Amino acid sequence: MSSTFLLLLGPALAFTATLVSLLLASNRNIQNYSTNLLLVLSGVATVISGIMGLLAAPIAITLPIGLPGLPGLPELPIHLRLDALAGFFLVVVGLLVAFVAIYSVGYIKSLQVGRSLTPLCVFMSLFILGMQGVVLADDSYAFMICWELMSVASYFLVVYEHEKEANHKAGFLYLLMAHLGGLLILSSFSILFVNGHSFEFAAMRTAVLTPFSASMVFLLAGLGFGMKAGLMPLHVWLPEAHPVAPSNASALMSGIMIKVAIYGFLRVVFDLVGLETSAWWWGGLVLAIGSSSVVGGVLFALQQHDLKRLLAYHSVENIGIIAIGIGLSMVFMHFGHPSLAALGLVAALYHTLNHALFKGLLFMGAGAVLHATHSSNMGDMGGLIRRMPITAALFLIGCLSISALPPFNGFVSEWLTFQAALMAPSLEGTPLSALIPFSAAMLALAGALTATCFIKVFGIVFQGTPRKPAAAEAHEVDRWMLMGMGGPALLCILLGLLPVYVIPLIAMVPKILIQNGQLESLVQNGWLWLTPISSERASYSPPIVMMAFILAGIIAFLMYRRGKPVRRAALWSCGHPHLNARMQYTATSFSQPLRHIFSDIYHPEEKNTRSDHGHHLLVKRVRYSVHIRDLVWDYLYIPIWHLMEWVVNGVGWLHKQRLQGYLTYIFVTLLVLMGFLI
Amino acid sequence: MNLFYLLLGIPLLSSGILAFVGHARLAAGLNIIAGMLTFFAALGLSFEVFEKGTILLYGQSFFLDAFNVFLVSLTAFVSTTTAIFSYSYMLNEKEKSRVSPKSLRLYHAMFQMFIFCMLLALTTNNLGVLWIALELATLTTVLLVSLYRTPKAISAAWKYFILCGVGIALALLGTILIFSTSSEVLGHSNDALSWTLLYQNAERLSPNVMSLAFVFIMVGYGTKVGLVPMHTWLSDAHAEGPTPISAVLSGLLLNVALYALVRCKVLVDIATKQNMAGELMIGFGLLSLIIASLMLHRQYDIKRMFSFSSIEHMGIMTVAFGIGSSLANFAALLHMTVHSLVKSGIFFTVGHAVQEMGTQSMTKIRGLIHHQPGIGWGLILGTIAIAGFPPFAVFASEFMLIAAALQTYPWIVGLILPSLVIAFAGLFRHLQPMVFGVPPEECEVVRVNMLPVYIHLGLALVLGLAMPEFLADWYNYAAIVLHGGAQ
Amino acid sequence: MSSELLKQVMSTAAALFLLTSFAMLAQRHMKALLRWLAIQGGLLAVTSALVAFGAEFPELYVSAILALILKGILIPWVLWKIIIHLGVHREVEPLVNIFATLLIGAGLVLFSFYVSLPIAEQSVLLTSNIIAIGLACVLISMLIMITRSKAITMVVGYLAMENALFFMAVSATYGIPLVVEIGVAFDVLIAGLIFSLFFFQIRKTFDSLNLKDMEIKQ
Amino acid sequence: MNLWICNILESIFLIGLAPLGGMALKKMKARLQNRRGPGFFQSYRDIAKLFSKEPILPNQASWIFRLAPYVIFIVTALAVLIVPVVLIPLPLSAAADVITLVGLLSIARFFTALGAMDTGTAFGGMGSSREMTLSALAEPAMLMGVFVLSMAAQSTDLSTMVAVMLKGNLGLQPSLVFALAAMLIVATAETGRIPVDNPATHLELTMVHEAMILEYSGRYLALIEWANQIKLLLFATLIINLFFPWGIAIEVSGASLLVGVMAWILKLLTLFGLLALMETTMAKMRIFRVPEVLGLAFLLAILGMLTHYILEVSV
Repeated sequence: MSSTFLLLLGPALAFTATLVSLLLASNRNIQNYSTNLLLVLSGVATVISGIMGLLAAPIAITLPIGLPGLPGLPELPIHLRLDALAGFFLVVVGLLVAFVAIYSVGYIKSLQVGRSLTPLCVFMSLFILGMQGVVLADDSYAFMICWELMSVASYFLVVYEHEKEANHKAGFLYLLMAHLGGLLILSSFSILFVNGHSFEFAAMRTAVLTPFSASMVFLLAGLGFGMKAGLMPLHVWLPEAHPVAPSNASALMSGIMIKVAIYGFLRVVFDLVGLETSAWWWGGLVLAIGSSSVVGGVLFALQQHDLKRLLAYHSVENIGIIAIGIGLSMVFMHFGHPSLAALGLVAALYHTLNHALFKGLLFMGAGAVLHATHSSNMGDMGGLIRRMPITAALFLIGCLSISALPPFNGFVSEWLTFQAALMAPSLEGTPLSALIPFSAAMLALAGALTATCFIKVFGIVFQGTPRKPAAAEAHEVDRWMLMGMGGPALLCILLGLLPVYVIPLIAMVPKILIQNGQLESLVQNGWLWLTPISSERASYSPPIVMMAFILAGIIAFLMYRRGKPVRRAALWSCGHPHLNARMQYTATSFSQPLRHIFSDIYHPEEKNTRSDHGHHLLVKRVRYSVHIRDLVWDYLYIPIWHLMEWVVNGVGWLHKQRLQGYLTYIFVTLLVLMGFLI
Repeated sequence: MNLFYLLLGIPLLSSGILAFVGHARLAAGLNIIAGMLTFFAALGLSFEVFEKGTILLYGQSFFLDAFNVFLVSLTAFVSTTTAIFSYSYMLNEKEKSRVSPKSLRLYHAMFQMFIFCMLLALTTNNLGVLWIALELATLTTVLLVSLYRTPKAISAAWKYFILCGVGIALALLGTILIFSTSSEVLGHSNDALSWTLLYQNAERLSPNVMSLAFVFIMVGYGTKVGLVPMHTWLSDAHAEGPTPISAVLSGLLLNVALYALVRCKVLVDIATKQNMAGELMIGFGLLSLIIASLMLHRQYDIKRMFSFSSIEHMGIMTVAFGIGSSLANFAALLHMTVHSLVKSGIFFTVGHAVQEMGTQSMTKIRGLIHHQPGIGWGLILGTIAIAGFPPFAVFASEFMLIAAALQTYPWIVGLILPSLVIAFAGLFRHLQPMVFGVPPEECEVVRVNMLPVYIHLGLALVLGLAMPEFLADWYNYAAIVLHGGAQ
Repeated sequence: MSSELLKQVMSTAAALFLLTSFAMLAQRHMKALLRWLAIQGGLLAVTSALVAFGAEFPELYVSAILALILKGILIPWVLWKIIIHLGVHREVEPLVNIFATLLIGAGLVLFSFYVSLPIAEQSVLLTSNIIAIGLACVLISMLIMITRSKAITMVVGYLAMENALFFMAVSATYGIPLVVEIGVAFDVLIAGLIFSLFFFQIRKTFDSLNLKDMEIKQ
Repeated sequence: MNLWICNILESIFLIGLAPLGGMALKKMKARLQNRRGPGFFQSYRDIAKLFSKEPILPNQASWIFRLAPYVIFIVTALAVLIVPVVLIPLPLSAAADVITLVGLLSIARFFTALGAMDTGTAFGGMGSSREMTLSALAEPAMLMGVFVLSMAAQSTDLSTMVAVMLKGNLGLQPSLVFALAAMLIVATAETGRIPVDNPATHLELTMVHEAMILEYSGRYLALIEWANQIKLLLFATLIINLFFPWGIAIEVSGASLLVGVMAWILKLLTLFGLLALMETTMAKMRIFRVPEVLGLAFLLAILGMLTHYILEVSV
């Protein structure tokens, strides 16, 4: 009873938050505090129930709502179930929800007064409710309802500031792709339904699928969930929607919503279909898509000058890393290496958790910066480290984590992924074994490019001198926002240092998804060592690395104390009298070498304009601007759009006839139908 | 059987009375009361059917079974809420002097007359009377569509009149053909057109004649349903008439026409012992779905756009009825209900939005959420509901439809899914700028009554999230009745 | 009347009916068109009466009278008055060449014949292959509507279609039940009234009865 | 326990020797160019002098600027701890494998670049932009090169890898040739040697690493310079011990350690000789030619991996 209660507590609190924010709309402050504090509680409850799901036996409950008595089918109340997979994702969701809700208290306070908060609060709560519901759902109807609730609610968050045209364009694209994805997922469920004769997951699990329908389910689910997750050719909504949403919403969307899509994929492909029926190319496809996302995401991220857009592209990259882990797991499973498959899955899940934390942190940081400078263009920032020292420090932790630098958490999960990839020789000459090193190479390339990208971000945004007056007058954000960012930052460090405590929990997931997927070796050598296969093979001990760090740090500190005091002086300017902020490197100039190197991918549209004082040598002003278009747009989406417009025009012409023309349609239809009878 | 008297009597009587009531508020009020009384009668009847099963009245003249009594209550309900909406709407129109008192009298009288026709069409047991009632409904709505007497309205009404006239004449031909074979079985009398008797003796009807008859009925009633390519009247009629009429046309008349089609389809399927009629319906349904989805992209007029959305949804229902398994029938019935509720709700909002902005052109409507949040939110929530997002029940029915289609005709899913996405894109690309953004200068605040909208959307929500048990049983029962052909 | 004789009479009536349809299809003049419509209505009435007499269906006398009054006299007369009043009694402008139209009409007859073959083989009704003629007449009436550009010709086509329907009902099944028949006739009457109303409205708002002028631009 | 002490001593040995190593290279180069070159202990003198000087900070500099040199030095020193120099097995190389090594080096680079960005000068931005661009290509190439070895040795643990290589059953494998070529190119880039970068110049158009540390002075500069010299030695050690592990000590005994040290010095000098020769005969490349070379290294490493699969695993 109490476990049921706990399971429902998180969603119930989120639902209460929805109602409360509707009812208390009259007072902004009360509305803000009550909604967000309820959401914090909801997040905490979700984490607790998630941990319970990881540790305890699965719990299933049914709610007395839903579709009763469909013809020839069992009743369809809403089924919920908490198992290890759901539990893990509940922890991810709950953690970030709690932190973001704390952050939101401060963030919402700082929003402009003229705008109603109700849509923001209501849809935020519904969004969270939807995500919790997706993870808990145990029948396809409940799953789809929660899934679409999540999509629609987040759509309203994207268009919250709806006066700007960019916002509703992004919202449109987002909802369109969400709808398409939802329908694809729905059809994959429908195939399972036809074979399992019930909408319940329990029946779908036992359904026997033909190889063809199993592959169809895999493809449809992969496309549908991939669209939400933002895998490479399907990612286009992500860099549009995330920048325009309020920052707390984009933290949740990028931090956990795309992870919920990963959950859905795991649930359908690993759990419902089962990897036993998988075809050999499934894993390969996931690997290939993952690799393209990893590299594509980071390459396009590098060329962005909008901070949140850049972060959005990095989500594409990180989802790619997760996909590589999952793909490895699928490949290993198909070729009969369950424990390696478990390793790949653990790597993917660990990265899921890590990415949720550091991407949430970075988006919250971006929100703080945005709030301070009123711009998300990095070209308007600079020198914020002096005005916002704590935000800068927390943001730096996020940057280090996402760049996969030891001893932070991003490194651990990438390390595990590399370890799984390096086990490719055990596949022995299968067609995919050559693909895996290639994925590893892409992963390595992306890791280095990510570091480059975040040097750029941190350097341009926080360092140097302010480029705009707003940046010069920026001020530190309030305590709520700092607390909201502090939590994930702390966890980034802890998860980087103590993976050995976390991984046994995560390893509960492969235990239920992968038969014989045992991972004892991973942590068998005590709390200090992470050994994926065996200690001879590879090991990593973040605490020792950290201890060495600290030791060396102490020595350095002593040196520092003994050293001479420093003197401050003006920057040496090569004799130029007026150094100013505009002489700094900008985001565009920083990424110029890479733009040059990868110009075949970027197709940069460069524009140089110069004006002079009557003679071409007397230059008055030189302007350089560059625009990078997403390749996928040009080669995939725009042709599709053109094709559709063409068809639409044709159909439109059919509707521009005279009355006699319309009568002719009826007449001809009649004749044709009668002709069929002959 | 007093309730049945009331059901048909109230609309007929009030139509007569309202023709003479010149006082605008009084007439609108009476209209609402008449609607409510009819609705209560319908409710009473449906409980009776629920308890006792199919009821036959006056010999074989009228009958009520699960299928039609459900449509009767739906019709009565939506007509009541439409009457409520039309109260504020028509008063606004009158203030702007878009309608004369004389037209207003005509409007109220014809409104009730139209309700009467639909109830008659639904309850009659005679295929001939069904035809008469549908034709009469067309004629009354022709008058309503041309109510504003603008050139566009006249032109639209004329188009509606001719196309539906021809269409429904073809349906009469089909009916005659059915009669020609059934009179050999059931004798040359009214019985030979009585649906219950036909249904019992369907196996003895000539399959060849029934096939030919169904071709005519398909084209004929299909015109009225608004199936492509016979749909061309629909958008004009919706766009140019008063909005309450657009709401009932979309929400009710199309249903009734589809009802007629489905009744005949069941007969034909039994007679021909194959699913020829069903497959024909699937074909037309898919065509409507695809073409209407594409057409949604090319709209400039807000009411015209939503009328194409109606065509799209009638296509979905036609496909579902065409598939004909009990799950598909369940889906179709649910879709019919929710589409009526949501679409009429959308038309209510659209009506107010048009009054607020003073134009039907979508390029000029901007910033509804800013200006009158109730209208803006109503419109966007309604569109989200009609586009098939859960937890609104349109999703539930599409969900079941896709499952049912995969069971029997998997390939059509490949056509349904893209069309749904295209349709959604079409709706939303126009909707978003209207709802969001900054309102134009010249818009004015109008008196609105959003209650019917929220009732409709609320019902759609309840149906999707927690469908009451008795309603599900009811659909189930109706789905089995329709599935009779295969039993 | 013996069934053989009745069959012959009916066949003759059907042939005549088809002839009237073709005559209307070939007409250029509005007045002549209306005359043919009236003749067709009269023919319908006569056929009904013959069937009533021959097959001993007294009900059909009622429909014969209805047809005579409504279709033979009333509606053509009203339309006549209207065209005189509106001054549109001149030439009808066909959208398609008349000869081509006639050719299509002939094709339609052939088509209807093939369509109704399986029915004629199976049905026990003695008048069954008249269905082909009836079908052809319905299709030809639709052709009239499609190929003429004026509102009134459209109405004439529509009425011709109703006539063909009634003819089919009478000839193929000895008429439909009386209730239905009266209802249909009532509807047609109202339709006729609305038509007339419309002509004045259209005239008032568009200054022409030419359908070209009243297209709605999508 | 002995191993632990040896591990630490070995690292201190290498760290202490780093300035000398750098100077040895300089000296060789000078001799090849018919110059005498500075004295062997010039580097120690430089570092000592820098430590004793008063550091001057630009006004704009934030705490990152001051933190960076320490981080760079510490991280590089840590990297030394896990690389076998004269002895295997190293206990600490279990704490951090070769992937971590790459990670540690990239921390150093990360902070160098952040320090450069801190003052907001054009030089700093240029330096870090170039450095990060080059390393973005060099790092994956290095990782892939190491992976070829890891796959062959079935381990990412440096000690184990060296041990496996030492057993010699992997002596002549085609994949290793590719890996070695890749690693050599990467090492030149990572340590900022000609033809990628010229450590001896302050010409603004060509400098990469120097541009990043222009604003540093005093002990900060000393730490960075020292770390750089360590890095050079580290890379050299890594290459010679991974590809040519002959003579490395496999037990803690005086004799074998001595042989280990001698072998190491010998191999190191050979490598430095080659490097000096190369630096003398080649000119620095245009900055945009470098990525092509690094891309080549990356491709070589991938090819190495594929050859490993095609020729070695499937047999």
